Amino acid sequence: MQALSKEDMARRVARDIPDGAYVNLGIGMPTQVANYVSDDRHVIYHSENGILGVGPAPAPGEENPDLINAGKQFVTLLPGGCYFDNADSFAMMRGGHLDIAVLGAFQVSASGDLASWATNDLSEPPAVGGAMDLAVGARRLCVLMKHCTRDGEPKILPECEYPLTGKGVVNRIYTDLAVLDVTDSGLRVVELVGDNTLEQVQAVTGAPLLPPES
Amino acid sequence: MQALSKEDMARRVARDIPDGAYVNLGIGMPTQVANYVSDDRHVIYHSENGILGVGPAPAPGEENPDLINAGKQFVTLLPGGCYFDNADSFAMMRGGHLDIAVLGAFQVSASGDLASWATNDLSEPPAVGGAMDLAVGARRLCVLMKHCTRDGEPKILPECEYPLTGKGVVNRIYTDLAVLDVTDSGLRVVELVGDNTLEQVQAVTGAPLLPPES
Amino acid sequence: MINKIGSSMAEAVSVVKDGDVVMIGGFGSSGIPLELIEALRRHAPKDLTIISNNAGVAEEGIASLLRDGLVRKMMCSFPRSKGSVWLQKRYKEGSIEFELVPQGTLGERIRAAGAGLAAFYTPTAYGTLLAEGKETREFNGRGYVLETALHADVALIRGEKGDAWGNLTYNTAGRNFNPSMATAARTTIAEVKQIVEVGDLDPEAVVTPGIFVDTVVLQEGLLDASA
Amino acid sequence: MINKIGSSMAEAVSVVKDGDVVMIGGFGSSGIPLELIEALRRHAPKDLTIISNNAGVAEEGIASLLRDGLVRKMMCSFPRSKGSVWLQKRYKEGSIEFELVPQGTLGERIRAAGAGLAAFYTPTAYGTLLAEGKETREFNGRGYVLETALHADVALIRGEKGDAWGNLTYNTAGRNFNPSMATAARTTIAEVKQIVEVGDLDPEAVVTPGIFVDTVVLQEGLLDASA
Repeated sequence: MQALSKEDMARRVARDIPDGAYVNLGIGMPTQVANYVSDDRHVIYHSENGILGVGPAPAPGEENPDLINAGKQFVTLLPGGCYFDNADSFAMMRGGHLDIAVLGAFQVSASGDLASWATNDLSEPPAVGGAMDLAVGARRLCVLMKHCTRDGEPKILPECEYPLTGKGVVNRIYTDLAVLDVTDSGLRVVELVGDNTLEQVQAVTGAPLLPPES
Repeated sequence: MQALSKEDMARRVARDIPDGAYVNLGIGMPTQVANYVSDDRHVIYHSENGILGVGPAPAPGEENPDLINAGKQFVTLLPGGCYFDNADSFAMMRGGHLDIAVLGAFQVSASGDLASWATNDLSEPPAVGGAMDLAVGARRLCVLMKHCTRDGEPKILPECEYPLTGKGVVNRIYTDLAVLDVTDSGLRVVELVGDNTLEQVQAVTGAPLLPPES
Repeated sequence: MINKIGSSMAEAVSVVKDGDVVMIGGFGSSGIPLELIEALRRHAPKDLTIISNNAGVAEEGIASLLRDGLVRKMMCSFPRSKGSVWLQKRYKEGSIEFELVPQGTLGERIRAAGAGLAAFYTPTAYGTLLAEGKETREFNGRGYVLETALHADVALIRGEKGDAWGNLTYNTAGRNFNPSMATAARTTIAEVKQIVEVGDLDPEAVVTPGIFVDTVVLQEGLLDASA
Repeated sequence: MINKIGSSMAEAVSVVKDGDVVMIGGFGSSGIPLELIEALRRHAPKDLTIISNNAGVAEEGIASLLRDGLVRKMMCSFPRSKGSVWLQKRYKEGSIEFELVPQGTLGERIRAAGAGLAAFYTPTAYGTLLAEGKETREFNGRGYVLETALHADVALIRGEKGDAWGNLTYNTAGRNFNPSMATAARTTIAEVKQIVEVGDLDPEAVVTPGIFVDTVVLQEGLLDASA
């Protein structure tokens, strides 16, 4: 089977970000999506710690210690951007003002349940951050993740085995093998990477897949 | 019986405003209290429409149409003052951040119930504004009003006859005849105006008065 | 290019449909989007629900909408001001529904809608007529009233400066309900005194981030023209 | 003269008593009142409940309070960062109570306390482990969780500029939890980089009005001195 590189996965998500969208990119791979959104799309990035209009990384030596993104990386502000406090930032997230959020995930269920913050390992203190607020609040929630775990186990399942981030919140899943939509009738294939067949992708997917709409 | 003028009533309240207090003065007679707070008291006035540090009226011709107080009079801002929106302003009021509010009233009950926004006349649309928020939120709620109605009826009653602004919210009542505290045992006289006797003031008060604490 | 600058007041308010819930900013005479209201009056949608702190004075602002019979329901905290007549008239003749909401509760219900909260418990109005029929509950021995989020189809607000991203500042106490209303409507239209270049507003001093604003319209002297 | 300028970090934090609930501003490495935390560590009250978004990294900030055994309970949304060890250690040895709160719920609970609200219904965490044991309710067919206000005895926050009235501005994303925490504590102490004259701050750009602040302390290089 053909599998996209991490870069190509981010590139694929970037293609679907429309001009003028307000977008929140989760920590890790989702953050990379911004690198592939073409310059003619005037996308405004939100960072949960209180920024709209997040710009690229600063030049070395020009970092402002207080100006970081949710992943604690130094960033800059675009002209037209602004700052606000936590209450206002999460009002934006929870209140349905962001057009798109892209999050990583451990598991996604057939009905769009998202598990992204905790495994069943209770030896470490759990961390959730703003993921649950994004999950319920973004108008459109996209997951960007590898189709399977490192051990080859499916991450797309009938029901999540890990604690949920949100119930029935995911709209679309981008993986290295395919793009899937969560629909009322189940997971529908939007596209398959390269020459991958539905049967091949189904074989590494825990939940039934519907063929692309013709 | 001796009765204070409106000016002297406002002057009496002003005497009790401590240095450095955050104070909200209600529309009407309470607004006049600020005129009598001596300059060595650095009182910060709050206006519900979104001002801290309300200053005196502007010079003629220097009015800013947007810079008004809750009574819709033109005001100025003192150095150190600032502006904020309705949500933040009422967070200050309801959240217990104001030291003192002074409100007018139609009636006050023996247990500190306040009736200040509506009579039992339902022919006019009622108006409440921010009075209910101040009533529950100010750390100390003082009422400034005439002791009796124009017809000589008592305004201090066992129970209010008019709709309440808040239940058990009043701490002190300043009238033209006396100053009264609402206590767990009832209304206690703090002071009587001039040579007024407890019996005289009691005769025009609907609820029993306790003598001053010695 | 993100460009939220609207071409005219008339076009901006043309999104308002019959039966819409419309929030209108302002407190007393301060921070009212008077030109947007005038454009709305001329657009003349019917059966509106208007949510605003006051109800206009004389023939101005919301009073003109009440006079023209565009309003089915009015929600506010303080409908009477010196010189206001139309709310009283419509109220007395029973031709409009009127709901009185304490000012802080009105503002907090609007904020809750914008912040994605369904409801909250406030101490305001507990034990009073304005809490009658509402759910109440004690927390730590004190009484609270359950109040729900208040959403709108359209919010008409007034800023001082605005840019093409929709960022807004206000003039002094002209903020009042404008910033929270901007967050609570499906469509938010801001009337501004001045349009500035994107990047000209101090990012530390933007009061309403552009994400909450759909259209920014420069004042065009609509009221002078109608006089 | 209203003068909220404190004479030293040490004196400012001396109000914190054993068993107090202390809110501490900051997100990641941004907007943390590091000098106030260091002064608190030296003051060394016991059995503190600390409410903050994170739990410090290495030996810095809140991590130093955890290391020194001053913390009985920690509430935060994201305790683990690259290089954080002490929260994990105290958690694994079972020597502290730990409560995980989704970030938006944490912030909104703090705001509710400052705004005098008892509780609110949020959709966040509905149907998840973090809502277990909590009251839930449907509004318009959607599930919500009841969350209560979160008050503190003392809030330690960090501003950029402050004045003697307690007015504060912040540096870019250094705002984060600082403005809401300022409203939710009986005593709020702000560490600032610069103290300016009353009247120097633009009244349109004050982020935390002085009413919410009790003491403003200029950074004094406490961490350099301890190095």
